[in-house]
Amino acid sequence: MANVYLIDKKFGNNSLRIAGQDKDAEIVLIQDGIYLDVKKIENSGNKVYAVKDDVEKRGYTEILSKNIELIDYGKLVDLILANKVVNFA
Amino acid sequence: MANVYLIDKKFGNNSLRIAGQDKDAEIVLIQDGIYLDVKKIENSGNKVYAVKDDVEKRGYTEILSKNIELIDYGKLVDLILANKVVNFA
Amino acid sequence: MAKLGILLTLGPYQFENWETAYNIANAALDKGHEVQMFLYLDGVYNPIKYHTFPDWPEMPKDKFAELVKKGAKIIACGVCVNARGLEKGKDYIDGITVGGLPDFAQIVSEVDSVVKL
Amino acid sequence: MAKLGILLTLGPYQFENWETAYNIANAALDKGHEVQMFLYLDGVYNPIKYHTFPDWPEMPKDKFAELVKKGAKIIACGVCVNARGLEKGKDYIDGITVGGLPDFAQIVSEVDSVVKL
Amino acid sequence: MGEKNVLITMNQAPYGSIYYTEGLRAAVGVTSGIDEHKVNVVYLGDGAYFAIEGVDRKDTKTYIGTLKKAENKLMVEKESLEERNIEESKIAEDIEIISRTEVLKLVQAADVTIGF
Amino acid sequence: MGEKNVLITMNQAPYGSIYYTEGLRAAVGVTSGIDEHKVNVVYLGDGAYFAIEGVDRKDTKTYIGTLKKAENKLMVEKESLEERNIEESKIAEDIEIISRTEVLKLVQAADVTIGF
Repeated sequence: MANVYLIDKKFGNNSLRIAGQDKDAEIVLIQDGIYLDVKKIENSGNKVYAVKDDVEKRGYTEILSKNIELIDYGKLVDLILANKVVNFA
Repeated sequence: MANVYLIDKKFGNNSLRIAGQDKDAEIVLIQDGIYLDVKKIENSGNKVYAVKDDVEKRGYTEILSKNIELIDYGKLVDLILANKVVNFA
Repeated sequence: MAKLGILLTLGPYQFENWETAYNIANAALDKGHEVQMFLYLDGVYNPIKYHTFPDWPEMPKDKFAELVKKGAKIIACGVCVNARGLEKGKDYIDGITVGGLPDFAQIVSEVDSVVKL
Repeated sequence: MAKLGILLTLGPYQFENWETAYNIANAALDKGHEVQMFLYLDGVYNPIKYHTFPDWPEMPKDKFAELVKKGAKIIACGVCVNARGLEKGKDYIDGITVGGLPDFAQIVSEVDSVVKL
Repeated sequence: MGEKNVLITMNQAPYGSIYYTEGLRAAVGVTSGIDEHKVNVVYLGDGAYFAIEGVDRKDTKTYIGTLKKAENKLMVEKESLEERNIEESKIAEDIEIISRTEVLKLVQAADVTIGF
Repeated sequence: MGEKNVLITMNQAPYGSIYYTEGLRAAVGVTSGIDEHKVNVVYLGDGAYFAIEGVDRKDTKTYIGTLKKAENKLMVEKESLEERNIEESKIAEDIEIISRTEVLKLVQAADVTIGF
């Protein structure tokens, strides 16, 4: 079971610094959280997701790091229910 | 007539960088804006004020830079009406 | 089938949280999961039944009505409702209950995961 | 005597802007200035007359009523009012007008300074 | 007091809050009174994300159309783009890129600056 | 599912928004059901400003009293204080200063973490 961090931009700094130390972290960027710089987290090997709808309406599909997996709400629900949720939104 | 910048923390970075270039700037820190680091502005010689009530309820009176003048709402109104207001809240 | 709890603290329109809350709840219901939502602070503005905005085909309250219809249990914080002048939710869409934080504590007890927005 | 315009975009309780708006408006009125306020977006939630919160001696709506009594002209954005389900301000305290952005344009014309919160 | 020069700054990222569109509605609104105020719109800080070409403009296109017809300009601060690593080639054609110094000039020329 | 271990993080500065007090009300509320969940509260980022000694606690003292009586802890992250140049001597006595590593341990030990 992973620790799924749901992260919006407002709480981005606080949450990414903790998640970056957590080997069991999986990150889901939601809302303006998709603008966050998560290079350090990617390098730590932790999985990073972003909500597809949130990325697309912001015109960010081509700009977002290719290492970030875009997911729909169905997949987000699967992640939320199969893991422990750490809310930073 | 000065340019009175009313600054809350949320818009702090955007506004201080502009105000820092403005020789006619006077800064008023309101709400969470009192937490902003305004050392650069102080060094530029521009006047910095903070709303007394906002500072006091945050327990920040002793922590705030002594170069920042605490003002009440009456003085704030005087500043607002005698000058041009640049709103960053 | 699992149980999902959602704590929503912001109102319609102004911030995006209500949309994300709806989208997550809706996807969970479509997958056959149970959804329990607690409306806290400005979250209590979401189910006011008179929302009208000319350019939009669907109002926020319609989205919440859809969740109720699909079986979501939605409870609003009564202290927040009355503080905001919504008089015990007199103008709420059908199916929204007005309760208190012990209801949220109960949601925390019952669900598999909690999402806060 | 001068004229002050205030644009308020956030509601009661959740964010501090309504308090700052009240404090600035109140100080201006006490100094004999004219105050015109436009309630935009969530700002339209402020004058709902049924605010009740057990621990507080005065509700946000009481503060706005005080401003009205002292002569402030307060106009709420009608599109925002109806979008939020407040039905033309049916539950507003006395003295609040429901209007539109042209009223805000008019405030910008008339006043010496505009404060946005 | 008559016609005024109003500068609207947009400081918040699109979609997280409604200001990205309601700030523009206010900008249009400011031009809608008896006095036709002049309005400029400049994107600063996280507001700069709105200037990206592919941003969905479903909610904003009418306001942008109205502003452009009346020759009001939309601008984005170059430094805000740089700080966010947004390449200038990614910016929508109808939004002009200006420097922070030019933003200051707009502030100084305006009668009032309103930040959303 | 029964009793749970809940971690509340407080991420926003006092007074700019109501979360500084309503987050605590929620923390108390979480302990108020039939199942008495365990609740810890930790101040992170700008939330750390609440930990300063002189902050007005008019709205929060009842909640803090209730939490302390039930042996729920209030903590603030050391790194958040450092980043804001807040000296540890300025921190209220009843708020424990812990490291980011300890915050991570609290997150890992909690069944759910809720950020206000």
